[in-house]
Amino acid sequence: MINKVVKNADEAIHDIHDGAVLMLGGFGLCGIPENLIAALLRKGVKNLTCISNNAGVDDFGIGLLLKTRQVKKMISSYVGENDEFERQLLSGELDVELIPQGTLATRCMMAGYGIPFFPTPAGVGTEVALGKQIVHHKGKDYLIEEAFEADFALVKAWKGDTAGNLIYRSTARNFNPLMAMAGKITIAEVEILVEAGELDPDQIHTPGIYVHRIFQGEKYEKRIEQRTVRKRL
Amino acid sequence: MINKVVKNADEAIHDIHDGAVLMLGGFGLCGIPENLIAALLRKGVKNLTCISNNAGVDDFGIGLLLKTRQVKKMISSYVGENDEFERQLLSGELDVELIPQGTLATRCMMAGYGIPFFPTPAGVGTEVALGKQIVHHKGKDYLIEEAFEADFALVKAWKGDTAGNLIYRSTARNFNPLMAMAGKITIAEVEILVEAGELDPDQIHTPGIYVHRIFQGEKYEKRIEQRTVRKRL
Amino acid sequence: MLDKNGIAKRIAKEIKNGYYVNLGIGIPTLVANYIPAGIEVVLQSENGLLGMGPFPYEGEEDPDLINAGKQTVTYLKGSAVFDSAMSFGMIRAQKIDLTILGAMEVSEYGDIANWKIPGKMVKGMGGAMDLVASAKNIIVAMQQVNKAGESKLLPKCTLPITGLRCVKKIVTELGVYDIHHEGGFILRERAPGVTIEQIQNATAGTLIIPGEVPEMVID
Amino acid sequence: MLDKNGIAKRIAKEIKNGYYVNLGIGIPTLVANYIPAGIEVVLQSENGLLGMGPFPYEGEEDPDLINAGKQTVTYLKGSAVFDSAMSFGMIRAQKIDLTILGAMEVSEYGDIANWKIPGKMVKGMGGAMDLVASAKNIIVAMQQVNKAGESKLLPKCTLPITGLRCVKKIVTELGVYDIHHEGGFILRERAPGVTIEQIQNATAGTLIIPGEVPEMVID
Repeated sequence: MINKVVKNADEAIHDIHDGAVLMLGGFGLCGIPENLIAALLRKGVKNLTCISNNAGVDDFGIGLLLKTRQVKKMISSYVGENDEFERQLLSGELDVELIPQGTLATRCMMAGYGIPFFPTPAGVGTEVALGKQIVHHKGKDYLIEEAFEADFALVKAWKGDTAGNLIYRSTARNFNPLMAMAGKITIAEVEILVEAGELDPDQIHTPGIYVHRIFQGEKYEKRIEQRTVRKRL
Repeated sequence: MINKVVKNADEAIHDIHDGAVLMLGGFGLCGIPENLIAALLRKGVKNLTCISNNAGVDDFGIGLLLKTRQVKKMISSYVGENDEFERQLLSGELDVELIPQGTLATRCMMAGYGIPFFPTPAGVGTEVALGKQIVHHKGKDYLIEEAFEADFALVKAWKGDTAGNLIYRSTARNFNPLMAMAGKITIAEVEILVEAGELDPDQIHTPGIYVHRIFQGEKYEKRIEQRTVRKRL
Repeated sequence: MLDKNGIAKRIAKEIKNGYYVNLGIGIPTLVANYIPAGIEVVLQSENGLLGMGPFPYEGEEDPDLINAGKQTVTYLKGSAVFDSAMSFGMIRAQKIDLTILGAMEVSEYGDIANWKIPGKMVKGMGGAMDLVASAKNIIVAMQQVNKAGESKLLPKCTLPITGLRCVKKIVTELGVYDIHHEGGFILRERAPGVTIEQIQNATAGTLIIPGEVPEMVID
Repeated sequence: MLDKNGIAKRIAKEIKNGYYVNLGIGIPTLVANYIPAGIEVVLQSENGLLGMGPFPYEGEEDPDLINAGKQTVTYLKGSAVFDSAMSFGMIRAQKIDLTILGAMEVSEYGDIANWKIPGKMVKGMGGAMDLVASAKNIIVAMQQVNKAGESKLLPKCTLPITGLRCVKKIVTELGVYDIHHEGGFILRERAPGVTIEQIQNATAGTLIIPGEVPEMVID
């Protein structure tokens, strides 16, 4: 089987250049590529366009890259919980494109499926529709949305094998498998890296063909954004 | 959790009516809903439209329904290996629509994803393109294909739970999860039916929301179409 | 007049056995607490979870298991996980029986505005536009009057729209309303102790009163 | 002149380390037997399998594990299974590096006909139209001359088309050809013992001979 393993996050992102368009998996702080974000910080690449459902918080996730002003543009569905983000947005330092969450997810998926555009009812009659083609089909209006094109997809999985096959855990799956399919180059960090053959072929969420580089991440913090609990009776 | 269990195949198909449009999972004879096909034979419903990648063989799979002339129209990508099929086609008793396999799969998926049409390059410049809209996008031509609409989807999974969650085994997966998403009413037969809670939420291929009825099938034959082996050295 | 929990309680009565339900943030979340016994319901969270369970016991939080509000939650028996494209796929394909959302404004045609206030920091629409564009059955849970004392049931939305002609029913502190397909809020029930006059004063859009309007029963 | 295995052997030399490859039915299937040592390749089968292994040992056939030719096969270490939509998704998105197909006819523009003969029972295109419409690198493995002695390398296909301008390279019993983007079969190699004249006689479309044409080396 083809071996996709690289040594670490720094080697994995060696060719990410200033101005690159990146996809970053995760929903809130759940399932984000922590090690790859740290490596981007170390490398200091600038003018990044980040396609990611959220923008992290001030001191974690993509928020870290905002602090160092490495991000030129965010393409997201929801960007709350981030003061530095708000400051840069209001001052005009940061460009933000807000798109509906389902449209964001589907634009990733369609890239992976080689379908260049698709209709969705989300956003019809709203400012999201401005400048977009509207198609009437069987009594309903749809916006035509395009598949994303991204230079690199940075994803986080739970388990992966040396052939690049990935398995996600619980709702840390979210956008990760969609972005994994969509990147021109897809880089996966995993909590547990195993030899090819150790994963059940039926349980693989992302087949290795989509993954160009894989490595085992370190020191996962996996921060919780809203810790909600109930009391034991 | 909502309980989707019905007693058996006959109960599961009680409301399938003459003239219904059905999707039937499977690739060749692999992963076909054997028990549901047998129940359709017993019920004797006629004038069925069957969306299925293949048409079975003379004495198994959809071939059984062809023999009893219950099928009015087949929508498939490949219909070899079936003499009765050929006879009915040539005599004009059976209507056949041949469509590319990837288009067939994607038309099912899109129905499940609520996307009413999509572009694909498959079939451009061929007779498949006749009467279809052609769109030029970024230097390439695409046919516009529509999501399927099916009254019932009949699928076969390996394991299922009472909530309708399904797990497929190996390449018996094929069209089954796509059709499961696409049916107005989806009926699943499984080899092993377990209580809700016994399947790992991360390993479920078809979430129960797509499945309206589920039952444990009996006496699976799982016939092999091309038995190819190698000799032990 | 109802408090938030009263609104949630009243909405819970709309939930039928076997429903798949998506609950928005705010009052809608409270609805989960009032689902009647004997009613089997599956909650969908659009980040990729069917069968959302209650918050975990202290010390059992799993950072990988959250809901669309980014809160730690738990599985139930029969839960399933999937990616965000499948999640919005099932929303778009109308597999969700009932969607309960908050709103800033609703128009008498069922238009909804709930994502953006001009001049304020815009955080994004999240999944709201997808939900309202596709859901076959949307109930809005909201306060009928804003802090400035102005009605949020309007002839036409003044805030940026989230979706057109999508709301079917509204439950507020004052009453229950259906949307008339030619425009208008049809008053179906009054909250306990609330008069038609109070409701009229709190409704800027067309109010349609179909004869006798019963007082709601929520317990 | 090459036999079927010779054609397969020659095509195997086009496979590079790290390739994902889809092999059609017929001669293409034989290519798997000649992949050079040290070259890591993953075979995709469009019914939903990456990492297709050899046929099972007798008695170990699994009816749930088949390839696109409906033959029983096996897993390798690192195999993955997926549904048919993802399978054709990865084909459409050009994740497959090389596609090897049989053909009934190829035109000098790279059009291919391989699914239907008028007057004969039509069995269907299966995945062929998806493959040829999307693959970035298609090699056709075929006999250059049909049973009636007529060339299958034509100015224009006479049979119903499977896809337009998609074939990049052709390997036959007589030679190796690239398609010229303005039309024409560029002769790259002659099969052992075959003359240019023989090739010219077996090519109905424009044959382009770029100076000296080497004899192929296949072992």
